[in-house]
Amino acid sequence: MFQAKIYVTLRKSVLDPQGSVVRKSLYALGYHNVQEVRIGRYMVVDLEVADRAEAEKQVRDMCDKLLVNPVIEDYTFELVEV
Amino acid sequence: MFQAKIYVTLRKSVLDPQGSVVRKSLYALGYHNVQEVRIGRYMVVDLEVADRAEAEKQVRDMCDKLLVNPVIEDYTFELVEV
Amino acid sequence: MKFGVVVFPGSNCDADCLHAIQTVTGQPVEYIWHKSGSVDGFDCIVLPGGFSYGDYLRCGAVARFSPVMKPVIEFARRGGMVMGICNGFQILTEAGLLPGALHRNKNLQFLCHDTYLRVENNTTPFTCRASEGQVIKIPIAHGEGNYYADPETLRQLEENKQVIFRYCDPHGEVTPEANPNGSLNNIAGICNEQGNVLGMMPHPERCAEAVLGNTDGQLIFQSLLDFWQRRCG
Amino acid sequence: MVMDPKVWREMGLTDSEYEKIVEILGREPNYVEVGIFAVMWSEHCSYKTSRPALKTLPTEGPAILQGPGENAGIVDIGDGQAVVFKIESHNHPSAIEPYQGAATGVGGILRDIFTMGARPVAVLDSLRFGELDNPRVRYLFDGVVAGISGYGNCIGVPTVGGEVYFADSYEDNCLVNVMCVGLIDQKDIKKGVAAGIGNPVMVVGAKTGRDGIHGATFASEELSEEAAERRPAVQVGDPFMEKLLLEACLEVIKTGYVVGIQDMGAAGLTSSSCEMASRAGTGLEMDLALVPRREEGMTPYEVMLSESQERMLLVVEKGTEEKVKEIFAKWDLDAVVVGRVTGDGILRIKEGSQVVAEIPARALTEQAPVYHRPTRVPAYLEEVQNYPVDSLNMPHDYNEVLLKLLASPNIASKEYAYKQYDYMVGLNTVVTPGSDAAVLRVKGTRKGIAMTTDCNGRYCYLDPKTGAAIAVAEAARNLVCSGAKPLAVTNCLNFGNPEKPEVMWTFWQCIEGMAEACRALETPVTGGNVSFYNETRGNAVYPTPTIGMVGLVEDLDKVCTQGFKQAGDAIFLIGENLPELGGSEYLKIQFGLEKGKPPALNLELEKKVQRFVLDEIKSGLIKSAHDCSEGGLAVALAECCISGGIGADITMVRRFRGDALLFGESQSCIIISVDRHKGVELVKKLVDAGVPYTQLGTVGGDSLIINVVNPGCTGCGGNLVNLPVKKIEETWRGAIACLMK
Ligand SMILES: Nc1ncnc2c1ncn2[C@@H]1O[C@H](COP(=O)(O)OP(=O)(O)O)[C@@H](O)[C@H]1O
Ligand SMILES: [Mg+2]
Repeated sequence: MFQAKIYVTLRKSVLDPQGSVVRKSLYALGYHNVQEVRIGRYMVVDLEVADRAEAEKQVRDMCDKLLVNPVIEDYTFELVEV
Repeated sequence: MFQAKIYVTLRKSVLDPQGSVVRKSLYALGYHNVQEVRIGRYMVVDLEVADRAEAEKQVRDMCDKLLVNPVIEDYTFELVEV
Repeated sequence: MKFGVVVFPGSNCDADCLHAIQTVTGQPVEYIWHKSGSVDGFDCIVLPGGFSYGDYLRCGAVARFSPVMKPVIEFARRGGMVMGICNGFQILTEAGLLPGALHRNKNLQFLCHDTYLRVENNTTPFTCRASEGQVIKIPIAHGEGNYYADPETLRQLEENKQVIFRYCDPHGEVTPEANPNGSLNNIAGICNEQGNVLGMMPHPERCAEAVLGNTDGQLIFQSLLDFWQRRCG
Repeated sequence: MVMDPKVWREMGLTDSEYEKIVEILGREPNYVEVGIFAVMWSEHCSYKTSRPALKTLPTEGPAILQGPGENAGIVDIGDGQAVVFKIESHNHPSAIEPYQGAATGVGGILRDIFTMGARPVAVLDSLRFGELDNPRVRYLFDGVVAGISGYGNCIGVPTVGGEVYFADSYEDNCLVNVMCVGLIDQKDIKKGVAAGIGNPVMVVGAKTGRDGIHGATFASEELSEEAAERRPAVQVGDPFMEKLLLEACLEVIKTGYVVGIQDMGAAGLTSSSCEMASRAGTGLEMDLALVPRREEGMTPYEVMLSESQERMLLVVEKGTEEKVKEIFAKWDLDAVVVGRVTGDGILRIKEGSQVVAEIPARALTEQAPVYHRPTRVPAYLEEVQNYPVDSLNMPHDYNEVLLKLLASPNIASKEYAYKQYDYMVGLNTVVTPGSDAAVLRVKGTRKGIAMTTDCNGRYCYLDPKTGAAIAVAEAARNLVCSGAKPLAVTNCLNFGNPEKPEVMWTFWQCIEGMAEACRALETPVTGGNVSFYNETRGNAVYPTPTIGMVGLVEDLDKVCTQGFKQAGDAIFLIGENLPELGGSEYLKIQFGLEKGKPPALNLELEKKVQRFVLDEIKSGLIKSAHDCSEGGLAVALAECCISGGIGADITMVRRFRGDALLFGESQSCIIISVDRHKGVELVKKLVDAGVPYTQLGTVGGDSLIINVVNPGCTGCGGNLVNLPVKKIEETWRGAIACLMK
């Protein structure tokens, strides 16, 4: 069995309203060193698959189809055997 | 300068309605191997701090104060020098 | 002319759309269940507002895989009239029937209030009863209506006159203050290249009866009927 | 085996309550049984402290179809239709996790309505927080509003009204009261009864997890650090699931297969099962192994006490199980038979073949203890009531005071909140938030239903009996101003620790005041909710008996709103403005005082004023109506101008202090406007009806101008207020958003 950890971020060119609100709040709380904040999604998917290559294929597939919207989002993922 | 990658997940016993809808949807799309899906947040914070220990302290602090809701969420983070 | 209103799990403006279409056009209108495999017999299909699948993951992302979307997409490709309102618009972008994406409102809050829209193109089935530049008042109610498309797509949209509605002030000026959610170019509604698929965030069905204090939304449903009956467009 | 006293004490049972359990069972209870007794006998579920007082409320009237005792009250609105409504608190969970606390509060009250077979058509939220200069308060306010918005908008029920007050006493204990209103054809009304021996019992909706175990007990103690430590896993709402559950339940109820239905609220499966059995005089046998679970390894104790949201318990006609399952399956929901109705009156819980609990159902409900707790007049009352309000200095600049009042968060526009609520979905909202009461049409008829929530906690603190009576009167007045006849009340009673005699005294006083006003105004109480222990480190919230009220508009063409309509219209004050500054927002803003005796309430006058205004709205004579509340006459006039987008020119005779005249909060006062040619007709009618009134001036211009003439004293009168409506509006509309930045 594999666990996929998927990191989805907004594309660079897309304004991130959540990130900029959080950055401002952090600043207001006194964290003046904060330069930028980007907020995305973190997904953990457990896959009952024996083979790493197969798991990788499936995860990529799911991301392209459903989990990620390529118009505004990018993603990376890691696979851990569990 | 450091970049913090923060992974926020719902605590174990807390209901994750998003995750279960996504799991069902993946199943309907033919991914019958998917066991569980949990959905959280992924945040990237750029910090203009010279010292790793200091960066670590600040990030932990921000998470406890603002970025994470300890009542229902857990977090981990990584620091990369950039 | 027969209208169909698709019911996804979590749709909540389905009954409202049905009611408004019935009241304004007097034409037959039926619900189409999301598990339905066909849309035969319908002349115009409405994807209503609401929170299909709770808006979980991304608004419209899960709904676009509903069985009914296959025939809806075919219907659209054949030139059938399809209109997505609010969540319906989000589903249309996720399904690729319309370009771009809708993400979180700039201020991160759900917003429910009247907005003014300028009709930018009155040659579509959805706007043929309007005059170009006409200002109408239609309410919004959404948390993710912030329209985004990459610069090239945006340029094409503008060039092809696919931007149908823009947020404006009561006098028709397109200003940053009139933009409730941060949409690029104040975009409130767009259509596809052929002009038969419309997506809009504001809710015309909510202002189509005098008792609700505003009838500007009638314009869109009347346009559809008149276009169908070749009385305009 | 004898149980360690620590076990029941930690669950919130007293030693004598434990003895009573042993007596009822005739044996020592086991762990599961103690847990079941503990939640059912908690204050939250048993009303053990409040019941004696609640019994004194009027509950009957010609329009009442269902009074207290069911999941919600029901009133007749004619044509075989009825309105189902109820209010509930979610204070404790919201103080811990504002978003989810408020969201699940909405979810819970919606289920109370559709469990009766009604389609929810509106939500109202009545909120109380500390002062907005505190960042934690801003966090709570934002979170609560977002939670209500997140849940209500998603499920597609409009949030059409409510109220928000800010006062220090709510700093550690915010109040989140949510009311839901539903519509039903009377023939479809369902009740929470487990009738028909042998009928199957089904669990439907979400799977059961370890959420909120002992939530009811948690809601029955003070918020302390230890309590926060022991807090149950926070319930997360799933509005999408609830939407499916709503549609599926309404569909299944239409079939006639359902015998009884109840939502699983506080104390989950425990309360729903024993209450349904107890109401029907039956028993229930359930096998917990059959209950669908979200987590592995849950014990029977956990399954019984779980407060997982979005679940219902159904009793259906024998033989219809499969058809019921089919309908739920259509909506992608689980529906599982977990047991059956029995004739022995026993709640028998099994795990597989093993019996894990066996308790007479009535022992958990009707046999719950009742406490007549001691009362004592609080010491602070005399001091605050006798404060020499009349010796305070009068202001120099009335313009400045009026603007300050309009910017006070208690008076300023609440659109920061309601802009985040979808108040239009459903296509029924005829009067949207921002007027006195919300009005919804009833499709297919000429009728409308009006609704409001009201309570000024400060008045209740200064004089609990009068304060509670005013809450009822104001709610009714708000309905009348919108053209509706008040029908019935639901209430949410938010108080501190009732084990303190002072709190108990204010509780009784509030009930007395409420009962009196409900009798006088003929608006019986159909149910409600009591929330005690809103208290931290000895600081209790202001006594806050929130009133939710519904009314009927016979003809939607005759709906009235508060905004002035047309230049030249004549403005009148109906009722009597008296020198009453006690408890006013003015005292708080200008002097930092929450003192004095609140305004008096004369119920005879109130009735007369309301009857007159309602009649003349119906006759078409009155074009706008707005009652005076916080901020008094001047603020009410300003609001009429803002809503109407037009100014007014007012001249009054000064019979007492100018600040009391403009900012005092006398009750039973309604500002109306009529066509300029109809003034004479109006006055004649007022005189005939013996209703006191004052002619105030004329609608018009773009400023609010208030002049005062002083007959006995040359040079004392003059212009007190002269402000552009635009300025007034900016101040009023932007105040809260500005504080939230
Ligand atoms: N939390 C809220 N949610 C929705 N509407 C609200 C809320 N708070 C206030 N409102 C609306 O704002 C208007 C004014 O409220 P309030 O000041 O309590 O009026 P009143 O003094 O007449 O009772 C009403 O229409 C009310 O429903
Ligand atoms: Mg009020």
